[in-house]
Amino acid sequence: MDTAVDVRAGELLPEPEPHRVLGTGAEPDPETWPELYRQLVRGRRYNTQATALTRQGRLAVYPSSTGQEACQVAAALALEPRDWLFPSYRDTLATVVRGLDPVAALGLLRGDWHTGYDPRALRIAPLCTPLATQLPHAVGLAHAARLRGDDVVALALVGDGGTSEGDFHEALNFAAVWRAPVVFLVQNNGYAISVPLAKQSAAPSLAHKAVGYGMPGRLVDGNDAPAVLGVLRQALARARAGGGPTLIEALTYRLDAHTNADDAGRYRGDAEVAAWRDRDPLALLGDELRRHGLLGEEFEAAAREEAEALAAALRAGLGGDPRLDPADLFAHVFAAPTPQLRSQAASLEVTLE
Amino acid sequence: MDTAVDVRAGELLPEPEPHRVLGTGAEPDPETWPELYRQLVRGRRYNTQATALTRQGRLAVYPSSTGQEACQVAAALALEPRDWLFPSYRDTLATVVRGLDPVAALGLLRGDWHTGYDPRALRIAPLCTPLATQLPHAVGLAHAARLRGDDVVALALVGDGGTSEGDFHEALNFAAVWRAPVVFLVQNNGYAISVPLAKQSAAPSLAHKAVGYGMPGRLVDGNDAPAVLGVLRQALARARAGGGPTLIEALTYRLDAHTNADDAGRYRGDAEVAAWRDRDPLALLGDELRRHGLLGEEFEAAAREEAEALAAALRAGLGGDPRLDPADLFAHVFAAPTPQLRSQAASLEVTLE
Amino acid sequence: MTTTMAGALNRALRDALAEDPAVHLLGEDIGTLGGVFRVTDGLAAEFGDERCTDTPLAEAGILGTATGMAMYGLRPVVEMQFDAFAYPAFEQLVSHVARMRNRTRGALPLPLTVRIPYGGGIGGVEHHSDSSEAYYMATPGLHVMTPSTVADAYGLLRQAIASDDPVVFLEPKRLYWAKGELEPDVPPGGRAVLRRPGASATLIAYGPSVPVCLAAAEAARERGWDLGVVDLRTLVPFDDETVCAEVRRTGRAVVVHEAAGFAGPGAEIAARVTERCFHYLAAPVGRVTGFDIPYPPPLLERHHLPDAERVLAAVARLQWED
Amino acid sequence: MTTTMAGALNRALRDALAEDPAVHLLGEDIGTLGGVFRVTDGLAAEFGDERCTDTPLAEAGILGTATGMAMYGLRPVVEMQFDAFAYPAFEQLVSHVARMRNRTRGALPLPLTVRIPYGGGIGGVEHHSDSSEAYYMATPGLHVMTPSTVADAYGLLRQAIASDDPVVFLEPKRLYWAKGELEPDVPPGGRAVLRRPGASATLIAYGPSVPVCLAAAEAARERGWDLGVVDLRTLVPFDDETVCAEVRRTGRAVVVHEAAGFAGPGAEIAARVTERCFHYLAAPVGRVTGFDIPYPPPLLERHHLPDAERVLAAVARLQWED
Ligand SMILES: Cc1ncc(C[n+]2csc(CCOP(=O)(O)OP(=O)(O)O)c2C)c(N)n1
Ligand SMILES: Cc1ncc(C[n+]2csc(CCOP(=O)(O)OP(=O)(O)O)c2C)c(N)n1
Ligand SMILES: [Mg+2]
Ligand SMILES: [Mg+2]
Repeated sequence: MDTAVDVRAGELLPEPEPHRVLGTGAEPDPETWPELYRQLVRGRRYNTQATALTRQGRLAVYPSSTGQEACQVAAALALEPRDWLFPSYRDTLATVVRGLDPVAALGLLRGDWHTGYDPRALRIAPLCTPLATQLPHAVGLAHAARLRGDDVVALALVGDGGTSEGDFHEALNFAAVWRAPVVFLVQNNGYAISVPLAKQSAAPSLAHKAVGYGMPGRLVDGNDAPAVLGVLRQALARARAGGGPTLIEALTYRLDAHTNADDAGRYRGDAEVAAWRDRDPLALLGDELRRHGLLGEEFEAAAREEAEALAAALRAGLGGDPRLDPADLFAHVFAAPTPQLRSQAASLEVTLE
Repeated sequence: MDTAVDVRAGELLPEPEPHRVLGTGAEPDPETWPELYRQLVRGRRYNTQATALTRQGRLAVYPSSTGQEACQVAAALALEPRDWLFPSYRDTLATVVRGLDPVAALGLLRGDWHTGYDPRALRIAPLCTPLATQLPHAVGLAHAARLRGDDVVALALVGDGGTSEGDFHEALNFAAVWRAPVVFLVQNNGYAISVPLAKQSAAPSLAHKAVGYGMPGRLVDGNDAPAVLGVLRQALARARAGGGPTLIEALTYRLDAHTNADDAGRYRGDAEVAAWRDRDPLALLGDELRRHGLLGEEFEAAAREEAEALAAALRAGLGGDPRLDPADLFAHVFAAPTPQLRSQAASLEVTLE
Repeated sequence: MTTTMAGALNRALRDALAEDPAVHLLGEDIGTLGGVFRVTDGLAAEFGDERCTDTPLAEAGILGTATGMAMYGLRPVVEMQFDAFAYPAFEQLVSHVARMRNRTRGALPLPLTVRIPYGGGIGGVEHHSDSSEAYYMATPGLHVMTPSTVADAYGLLRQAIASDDPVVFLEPKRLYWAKGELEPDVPPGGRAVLRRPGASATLIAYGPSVPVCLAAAEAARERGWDLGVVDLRTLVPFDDETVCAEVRRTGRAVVVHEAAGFAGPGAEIAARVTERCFHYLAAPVGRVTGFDIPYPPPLLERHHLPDAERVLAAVARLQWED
Repeated sequence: MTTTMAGALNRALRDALAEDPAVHLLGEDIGTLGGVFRVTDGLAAEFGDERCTDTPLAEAGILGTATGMAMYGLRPVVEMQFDAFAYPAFEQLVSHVARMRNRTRGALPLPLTVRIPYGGGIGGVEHHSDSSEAYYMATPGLHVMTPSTVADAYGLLRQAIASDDPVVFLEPKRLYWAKGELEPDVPPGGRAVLRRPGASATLIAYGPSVPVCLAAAEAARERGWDLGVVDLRTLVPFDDETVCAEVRRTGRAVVVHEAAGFAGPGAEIAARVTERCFHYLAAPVGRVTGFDIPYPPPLLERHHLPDAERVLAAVARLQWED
């Protein structure tokens, strides 16, 4: 019957200003910063190449993460191989940075089978389209791992729009009650397709939702790659140590349209986009590295080259039409096809003969 | 691109201690306090009588609000007749205090038609069983009223368990984004059937969820009737003035089992219940009124008499078996029955002849 | 006036907004953007944000708040962005929208329209091509409409919005850009229409499968079959009269839809037609449907979707020997 | 061993927990309380909170986290407290549980059981008596089982939990306290069972309607009808063989269920039986079902639920003259 409120409340609130590293005079880390930069360059190229391939009809649709590469790269690099990543449809880049074959990562967006890879191989859940529905999966998986005694943390990605869904709420609540080793990274890129954040939420910040579940909320500059990496690593370490979940809001911006099929000019002005271009995550990190003399010409050239190789691999891999076997329509509905499915498969085979 | 966090955040957090009036030395209000007490006495009697009627088979089931009468009574009295009340299955008492016929209010729980009254007459939405699903209704109705320019506020009641549902989240978010004139009152009675709050939420308080939507969260002693009434009135006035929604958490306790069908001994001990009996909302207010000489014997006797009259009305009204017309099964599925329903109605008529 | 189905729907919404101040549109991206299919294009500009509202991204919240608005006397028209994204709102639909009138014995009617783009054939990725009509048909208390022509797109949507009952209004995605004549007067909902008379057998379809059946009927002429095509237009209530009159005349019928066959709409249609026309039938009512599989990847969808070829194969199985 | 259906289910869960450490139960009030129907009674005490977990009150969260647990290799068994309270989890069920294996081409199987008490006849208030099986049948990727006997309650639930596919396991509420013999070996899921042979006509039922049909068959003897009763046991996959063998023998059939008739389970059953047995049928397959209405108030439910009387009236309509 003690009705006084838990004193931890204050500690769970986000800092008043988003966490930043770049431009704060912080000492650069020669281990991680150049690597982050190299991946950002690759990531940007991946985005531009994939977008270009939609124009050539080699990809059906591509939700670009241009402008959000710092979040994508940091998310992938913060994880251990034994951890699990739960991406949304916009997070192909994070899966590629984690090591997924760049062509396989695009299967879904190419019109091929929904998940072009074995999720268990690199511990990457299927790219998830129904918003926020992947969040309870991440919680359940993390909880299961903990029950098994495995040292596994799950990192789940979601957009600002996705935080409005009931599944977001239920997932965070389960995570907190179960103290599951899971970290939620909201990439707040300002829009859900055309809908700006102001129509999505009236909260001081999305990170302020955390205290309502009893977990810490962190706010970070999502275009500051070392900052995102740092905050993620802290949260993952906390989860690993049994400290439970964290909600992180990364403030970033989607420089491209929602997908190649979207016309962003309908809902936002050039000035807004230009202002965010000035805070390009590549430039922010590149400039700082250069200022510290940590970005040799050789390194930059190698990064560019690698990026071009990635783009070339994409072009090559997506050059032909994938060949899908219609018989596969029936192969994986169940562990073993039912009599009904067997007869439907047979009927299709007849038609195709 | 201003990324600094809204400074209002602090104002949206609940007070560290639940708001209390009784026992704080506050001056009693001779207008409201005796009326609150009178209603508490009626309310308690309503609860005990309804529960007794389940034992006699006159009611199929009754989720009692014994112990929560302060919340029930305050909720009803805080509203203007033009406002709307959105009750859950446990809130029959609130509907009765608002003026609903006490027998009609129990239709659902008697096995009769789901809503035994016209919701528009007293502006009381149907008693809602699927948890938290009434909350978006309250938001939508309040929003509609505001769009129409009507001075109407909606008050929605929900339990601590109900706050875990996705609909709770979505409703509060819509309310805040739309600045809808709606107030959410969580009656935190410590349990969702058998599940204690600690398994439901890890938050410092449920009122801490408010900041995550950008609305104020208030914490109140739910057994302190003047305190609940005061906090509700403030929140309703704020909503009426265009200030938007408020989330209020009232800390209270369900002294009875979940329903008459539940065996509370399976999940909680007598000591816990006894401790809460010591904070009985009737006793708390009654004692204080007596201390101030505001509860004359005559008044007490009249209150008891009224309560007995209510109980007698219940017994009388629920004495017989309600007579339902099977033809009504088909009458209100649509505005006009479809040909299919007409023929099904006809077939049933034949069977019954 | 010639327009697309999307254009006709847009026009229906505009006219409804203009005529009745109680009409309010709610949905994701329906305001500034005009909807991902542009069905609400220009409406926020013309009628303001409060009549055509970009909501937060939460389907249960959209349908739940719309329910509250309808309880207050408004006539909300909700857009679900895609078929599969209506599922989060399922509880609100089944437990409240479909039951509010009944639960309150008529005191709280629920005049609410839920627009859902549905079906495949547009190369959509996972969760963007479901045919979910069986769920709505199996939920007592809902009307279910689905147009196959531009005229019905306008006419039925106007009727849906004017209805005092909740209507699930299913818009066949792949017909959004199909052109046709907009005529304000169409037969009332609940009535099927014979799109093409035919003496040999009757094809029964709705929404996206009507053009497939018309094409099949055209192709059938070469094989000597004169196939009629009934467009149901409304799945609930079902027009037994029109459908059975045709089937009794031809004695043979095939139901065609994209949804999975097992427990799909065709099951009910075949069952009720059989119940009513048993002694007229030369063969069991055929069903040509999507397979009993989750919607396939776009590159395989053509195998899954009924086409004229599969319709004709089913017609051929209608026991012509006897 | 004689026990109740609730007891048999409890035993099945206990044995599964004991045999396979991957089995975990999740649900509302399933721990300390043992479930509102006591199906999980004693399991938290015996296996601990982590094997039998009282979750927060959020059905999508329950099914969604269970999905994640299954992705990690566990075998979650979820309890939805009542039929209508499974609707909030509908998106997780349809868009994920049913599709995970298919979406990943077999890489991520989803061995998960969703237990749902369903159906009426217990005097439950609104939302506590839905027969929602049509929704699950219409969702490719799910197995759907429902026992009508104590032995099947045990046997089928064990099979469901052992299955590498997701199973919606529907428990007929009003049979929870029905008694019977617990036998560990029952026919496999996917197989229907002839509960009573009969020469005149075949009653096809499942779950709560099986006892109704057995009673009807008993009563029919007086009227000179020898009715067989097939218990489907599994709605997906459907046992065409057993059902059609019977119907071909008798030439007459009636499907019985509590769910609404329109687009209900009986539609599929009638349609597929007709497709396969057309020339054996003396009359169209009859359907005795709940009306096409939201579930009625308890005091009227007896009119809504099929009883022996209505079953026999349907049998009488099976055109015995010719
Ligand atoms: C449940 C659900 N509703 C609607 C959609 C359609 N949709 C796809 S992306 C999107 C916007 C998502 O915005 P946000 O969460 O901010 O992520 P972002 O696209 O900005 O990365 C919408 C509405 C969906 N995928 N799932
Ligand atoms: C969506 C949904 N899930 C489950 C239930 C079953 N149920 C009825 S009451 C209840 C507990 C509710 O607890 P709480 O919200 O704290 O309200 P209280 O009963 O304490 O007033 C549950 C689980 C329901 N009614 N609705
Ligand atoms: Mg976004
Ligand atoms: Mg409670």
